[in-house]
Amino acid sequence: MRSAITWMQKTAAAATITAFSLSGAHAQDTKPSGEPIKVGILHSLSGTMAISETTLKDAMLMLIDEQNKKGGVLGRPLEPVVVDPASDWPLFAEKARELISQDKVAVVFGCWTSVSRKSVLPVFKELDSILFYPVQYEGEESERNVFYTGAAPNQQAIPAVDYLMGEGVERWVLEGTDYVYPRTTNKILEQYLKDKGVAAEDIIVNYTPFGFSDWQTEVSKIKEFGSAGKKTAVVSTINGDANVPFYKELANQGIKATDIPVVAFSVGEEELAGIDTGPLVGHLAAWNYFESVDTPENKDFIKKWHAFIGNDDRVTNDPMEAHYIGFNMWVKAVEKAGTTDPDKVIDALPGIEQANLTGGTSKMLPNHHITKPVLIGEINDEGQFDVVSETDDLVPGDAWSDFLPESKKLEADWVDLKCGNYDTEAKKCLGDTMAEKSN
Amino acid sequence: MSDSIIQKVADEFRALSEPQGNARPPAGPAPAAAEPVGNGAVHGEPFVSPHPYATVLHDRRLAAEAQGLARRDTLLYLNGVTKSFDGFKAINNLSLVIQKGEMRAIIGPNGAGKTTMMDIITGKTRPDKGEVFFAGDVDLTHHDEAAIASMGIGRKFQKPTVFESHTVEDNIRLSLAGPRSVLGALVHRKDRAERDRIETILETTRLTARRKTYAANLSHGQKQWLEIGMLLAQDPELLLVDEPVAGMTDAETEETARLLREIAQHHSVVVVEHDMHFVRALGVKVTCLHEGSVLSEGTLDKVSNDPKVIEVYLGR
Amino acid sequence: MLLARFLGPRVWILVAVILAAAILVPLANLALPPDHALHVPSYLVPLWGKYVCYALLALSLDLVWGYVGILSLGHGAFFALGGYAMGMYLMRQIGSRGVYGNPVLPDFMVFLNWKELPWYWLGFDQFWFACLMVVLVPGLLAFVFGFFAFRSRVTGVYLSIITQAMTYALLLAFFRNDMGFGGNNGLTDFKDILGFPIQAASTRAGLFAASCIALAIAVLLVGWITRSKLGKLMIAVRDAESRTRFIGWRPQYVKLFAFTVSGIMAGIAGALYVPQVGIINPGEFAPVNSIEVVVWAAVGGRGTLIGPVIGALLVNYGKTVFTAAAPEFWLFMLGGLFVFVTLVLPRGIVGTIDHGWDALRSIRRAKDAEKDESGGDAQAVPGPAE
Amino acid sequence: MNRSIRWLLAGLAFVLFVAPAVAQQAADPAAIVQKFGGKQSYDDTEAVISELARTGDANVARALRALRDGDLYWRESDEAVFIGKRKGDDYEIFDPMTGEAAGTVPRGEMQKVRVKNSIRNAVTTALGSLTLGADSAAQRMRAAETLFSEADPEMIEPLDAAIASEEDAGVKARMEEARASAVLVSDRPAEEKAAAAKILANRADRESLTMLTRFAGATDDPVAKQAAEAAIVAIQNNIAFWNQMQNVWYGLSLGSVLLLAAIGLAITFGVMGVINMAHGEMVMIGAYTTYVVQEFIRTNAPGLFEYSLFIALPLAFLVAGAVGLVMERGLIRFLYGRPLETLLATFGVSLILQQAVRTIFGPSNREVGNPDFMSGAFDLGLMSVNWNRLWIIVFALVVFAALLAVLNKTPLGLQMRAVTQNRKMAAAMGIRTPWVDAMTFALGSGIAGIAGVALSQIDNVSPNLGQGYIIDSFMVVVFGGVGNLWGTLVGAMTLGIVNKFLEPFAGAVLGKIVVLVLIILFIQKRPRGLFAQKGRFVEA
Repeated sequence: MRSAITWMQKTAAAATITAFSLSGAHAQDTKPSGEPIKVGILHSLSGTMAISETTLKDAMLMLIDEQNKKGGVLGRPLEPVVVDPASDWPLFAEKARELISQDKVAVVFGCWTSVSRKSVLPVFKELDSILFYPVQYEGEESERNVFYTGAAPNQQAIPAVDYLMGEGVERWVLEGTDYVYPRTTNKILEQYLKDKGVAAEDIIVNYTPFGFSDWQTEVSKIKEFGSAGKKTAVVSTINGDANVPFYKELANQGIKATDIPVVAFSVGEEELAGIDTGPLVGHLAAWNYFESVDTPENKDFIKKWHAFIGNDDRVTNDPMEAHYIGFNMWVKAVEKAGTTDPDKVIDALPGIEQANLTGGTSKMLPNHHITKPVLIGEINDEGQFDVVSETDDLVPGDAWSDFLPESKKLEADWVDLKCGNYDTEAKKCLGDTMAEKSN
Repeated sequence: MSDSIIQKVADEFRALSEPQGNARPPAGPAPAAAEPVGNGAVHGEPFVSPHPYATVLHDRRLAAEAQGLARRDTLLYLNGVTKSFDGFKAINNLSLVIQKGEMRAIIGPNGAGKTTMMDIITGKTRPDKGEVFFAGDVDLTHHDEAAIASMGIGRKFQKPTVFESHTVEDNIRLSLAGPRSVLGALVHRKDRAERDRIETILETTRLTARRKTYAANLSHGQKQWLEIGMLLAQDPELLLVDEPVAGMTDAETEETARLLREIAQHHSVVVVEHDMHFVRALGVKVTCLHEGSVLSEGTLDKVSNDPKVIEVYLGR
Repeated sequence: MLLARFLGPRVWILVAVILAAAILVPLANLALPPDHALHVPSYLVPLWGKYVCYALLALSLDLVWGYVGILSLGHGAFFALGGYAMGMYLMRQIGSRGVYGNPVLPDFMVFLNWKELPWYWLGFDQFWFACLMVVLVPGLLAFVFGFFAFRSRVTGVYLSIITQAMTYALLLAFFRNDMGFGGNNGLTDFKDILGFPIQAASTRAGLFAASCIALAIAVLLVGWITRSKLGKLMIAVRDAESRTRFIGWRPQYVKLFAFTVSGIMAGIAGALYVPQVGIINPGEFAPVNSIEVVVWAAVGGRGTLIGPVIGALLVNYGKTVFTAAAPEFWLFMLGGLFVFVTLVLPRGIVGTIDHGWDALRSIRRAKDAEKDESGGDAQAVPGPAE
Repeated sequence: MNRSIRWLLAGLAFVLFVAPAVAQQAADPAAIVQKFGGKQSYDDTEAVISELARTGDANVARALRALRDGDLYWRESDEAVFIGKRKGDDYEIFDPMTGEAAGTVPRGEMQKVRVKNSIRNAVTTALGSLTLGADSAAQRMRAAETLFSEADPEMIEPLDAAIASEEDAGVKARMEEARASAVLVSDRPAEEKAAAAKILANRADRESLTMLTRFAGATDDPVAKQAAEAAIVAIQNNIAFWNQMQNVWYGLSLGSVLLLAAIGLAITFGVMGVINMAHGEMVMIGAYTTYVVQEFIRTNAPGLFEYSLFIALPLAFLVAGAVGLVMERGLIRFLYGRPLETLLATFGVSLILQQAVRTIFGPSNREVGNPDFMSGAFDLGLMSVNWNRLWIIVFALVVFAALLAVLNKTPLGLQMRAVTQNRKMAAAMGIRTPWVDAMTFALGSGIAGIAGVALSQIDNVSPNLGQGYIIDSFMVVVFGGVGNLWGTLVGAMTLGIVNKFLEPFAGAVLGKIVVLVLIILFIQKRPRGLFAQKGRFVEA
């Protein structure tokens, strides 16, 4: 088994080295030496989530490869350890345990769905390791061992709704897949919209199951709701597989973006790769990164990605950028701490800054979320997004939403308060997060 | 399944609305089988009531009484039984009576309805209409296979079906008469009486030497005997034996005939068979079926000389 | 003991091995120093515990499939229900240590704005109640489902497909957040069980031992059932259901008994599984999971006591190894294994060994010109018919 | 919104009354179009559009349309505006006013004039006002529709004028409806409003319902109110009727998808008794074949794209059929008579096929485009019918009929039925049973492949495609009755319609759960499915 792993890695490394020597971009600065630092990659390569997560595994391999070319970390080479949790949530926990205990990785980059994160969370807490989580999520969480490089709801959903309100939208369909991310996001949005004076009858919330493919009834419901005379928009938190049939049905029922725009939080370049975007032009997505963003850093990143993967048609997307930021932050933190010891790295991470690919500088916050710009993009006919709106400043990620009654009073701060869920009213740290660390 | 329920309800309804139809048994359209039963009393006194429903009730009471009389001493009583599959009438208005202690051979060409008749008696198939009574007053159409088997009707199939993954001994043990509760079987203990009983049956069926052999490894004839042994183990009132000598050697056939005669000393037996030599060896009353109903009945000589039978067997 | 003669030496060896594991693995984990050659690292204990739970699940399926011929494609449902019952207890044990500090409501209810605990969560703060439910809920579902299905004489693929429909319907139902079982995320972030911290090595070792003991008891139980007259009746039902009716048995009750016992066993497996893997979510209801259980039993050898246990351990160990060693190719290996087993080892590993052994013996006997050519061990019967 | 109405008004008035006279004196439209050049905000762009609308010059429509479609560019060197068409790494550019070709320019030198939805809306409105007086009746119709939803009292008089001069009856009716919608919110007398309510009642769609409801709530006049309320009831009945029709339609459409997914299984499972867990993967192979065909056409013969599905159909049949053939010869034939073991083996095959596709094509979705005839929808009463759904229903029925014909009318079908009914006898009659088995399995797989072509039009083309259909397919076949094609048809349609009638009440998830429970209960009542095989040899 061990030899099999080494064999795999050798092949992967050989392939990447070939790719890069062909591109001829790099002269090696210093050759890293010594005991390699292992980096765990915990993304599903099979099962339902492989569709999204496989790209992230490749992106991580590229980033590690890059870093090794630049001399590794602390002068030591990085060694990726790839496992396949197969979209099976308990298997995520098992594989995480294996990575940390058996392979002794210094850090893990991985997970996509909330449930996979929830599944590995106790493992990371127990074994005291570090997880970088690159996907936009529902918030309501801040753990000492986890760094959230994806967007919290305030970094994606709320700016998107603000934009649409500016465009004159008065009626809202909150359409989502029935799981925790859409539930929470919609709850936040519903509260937010009501605070902004939208009447209750101008909002409908609707949930469909995973992998839902027969959208006829749902879409005609949206159509009917949108025919009431007020400008209507759909806020979609529909997950992965269900999106393609949803958009196809929208197009087929003749709903154009100019009539009822759909703003999606889970549809990026990778998802659009499976759809003919001609009929979807003008529908929106809110992200913190688009491949179409025109900055030198992004151009460079895309070039390297194409060279690494050996295919110019492969797109980049937001979670890839999140890994890019997260990985570089980790590297900086390790260099700063002078060790890969998780406790020291965790303490070193808040405050680390890293240039993102859209021209700003993201910063790791004490609540283990990062600052990000929020971009609203319209789908164009090339399967890319045209940015139509962008927040002026970077938005700091908020772990506990201010629009949920229970979490309004909570605050996360791992630097001063050493607590992920500090109750600002009762002035104490809730739960056992604190207790566990202090003994 | 629901079909047959609907059918039954419909039949009952029909029985209500036209009482003098099939509810009056031997007076029905197939009196051939009902020779031994007299029912002149019913015909003797026509009853006219001022109220039509009272007439209906009266007729039904008389019919029931007549039936009771007719059935009283019978072991098996079939009257006006009809069963069709997709329009094909496998059994057509069949009436048949087996007396207690009787051994009867049933012959008939292929497709005469012998197996379907067995299915109906054992509860595997429900008749479209007609009556099936066991021991005088038990309506078999209201019971399932297991209940009918427990009442004392045992059946041997045309194609020997034994439990191939079990030993001969276990096959018989599973068939032994006794409680049929699942939890009882879980805590069941083998005892002396059970062993003796199995021993007896093994001897009767000449399988003692093979008691530990898996049924799958038995020869064809041995499987037939094992199945008869399983029948005996149930200790039934009535044994239905379907083609017991099919595929047997002459010697085995002789032996089987002897076995059946032996069994018939303590049980009622119905044997369905093609083999005329075998039927002759049994030496019992014979019923010939044709196209789902009784064609002829009597001694083998009488039946085989019946012109109708000759026509059916030779005429086509 | 009566059972000793009854079950044959092989089963006792299996039970002894399981019980030895129940004692030795925790000892090797807790008592030996980490650098000792025989030390079992802490991360392996829950992993092996998981395998043991799967073995119990496979054994429960074998009881209905191998011995009664009911191919259930929905056994994952019983497993998951048992798991949820245990998960609900573990959730209640979190108490005010959840992120919102609510002493009664689990976190997911708090952020979905539930104001009070739904009635079906009441009582789960008591361990005994949860244990009762672990047995009762899957058992009751199996009983009710089985009662109707077997009474109506639903057999063969029809039965398989409706068991699949059952688990699929439950999957969809548990996905719904409105059900109050945590939706897709399920139940997780458990803190302690019976007052012991769930992540402590000693608790893990205890759970592992408990799983082993449960498995050993289950092996004995299934052994006892299948060697009893009822067991012979089960095989009779499997091979010639209608024949059993004509000798007066009611096969539907035989099936119902096996199905219910099996459902309860699966539920217990699920209950032991949850604290060891730390999460229960609707994914466990997925039809594919149930099909995998069938595969374990088939690989090991159905209709035997040892086969499903070995099959579950082997396939899952292989999955652990290959998802790490060959993450891109392990599905080819797994798929290939299934094809290989059905083609080359239709009786499964144990069944094939038995069969070979049996054939050998009958050849020897034939040489001795012995008339009685049968074998003694009831496991070595000719392959189960469908 | 309001602003755009005002331009529209201005534009409309201009076109109707003034434009012919003053067009020559207005600012040069070509010069205004050039104002799109250079970096500018969306507001700037919008201002230019309204300026163009005010010119009333129909020649600017070309530039506006290009703008809406995202084809308007400006040159970085001199900020000159052109219409661009992508050609490899260059743009072919055209004059925005005349459409004359103006050469090719490298991509890097051109900048797109940025648009967003509000800009597209502004362009549409401007184009509407510019074209209301146009000769095309369709364009006038569109303008009337726009006015209908705007419902602005100030439009009553211009509409009166337009109605007076309109000759096309259809357009005239639309204009009258637009006028009625405006009257309802105006301060006109009650009788006129009552009359307007009647016009809207005749239109009888959801939009008019909304308007009438709002009007009935606001008006004080009893007569008008009564008229409105009567109209509301009538419209509601009409809508309720069409909602039922819509449900039936959706149900048929879902049923046809289920039928397509299940029909191959009805052969491999229903007729041959193979519990084919790899059936979904056959569907997936069909979908991927479509993808490959379309990719090939895109690069080699773009003109054939409209026919890509027809080209893909036979290929998908052959590819999936070939895979099925290999499966049967290499695996299934060793397992006849052991149906439950085919489940394990084919499950293994399905894992292998999935991973193989993932390895070859990558894990993400592949794009399969809809040809034009499969896109869009038409209205039937208040019900909208999608062309692709319609074609899929037709296609499913055609496949069903063809399969039925193959089974009942061809020698292969005869042999198939013979082999499934009595293998030994068929062999004794000289039928090569292994060959028939192989062909039957290949046929079933091939049909699944064909289904994949159709499903690629409405669903993801990903390695998980098959997984989504396998359970439903088995439900359909078992519900309908194994071994009976008609059962599969009726089963699929029943499940589809029941599902769609439940969905509006119970929601998508609960609806599906209810359907599953109903199937379980139904099997209790009829343990052999809807169209059970009957006869005395069927074991009870």
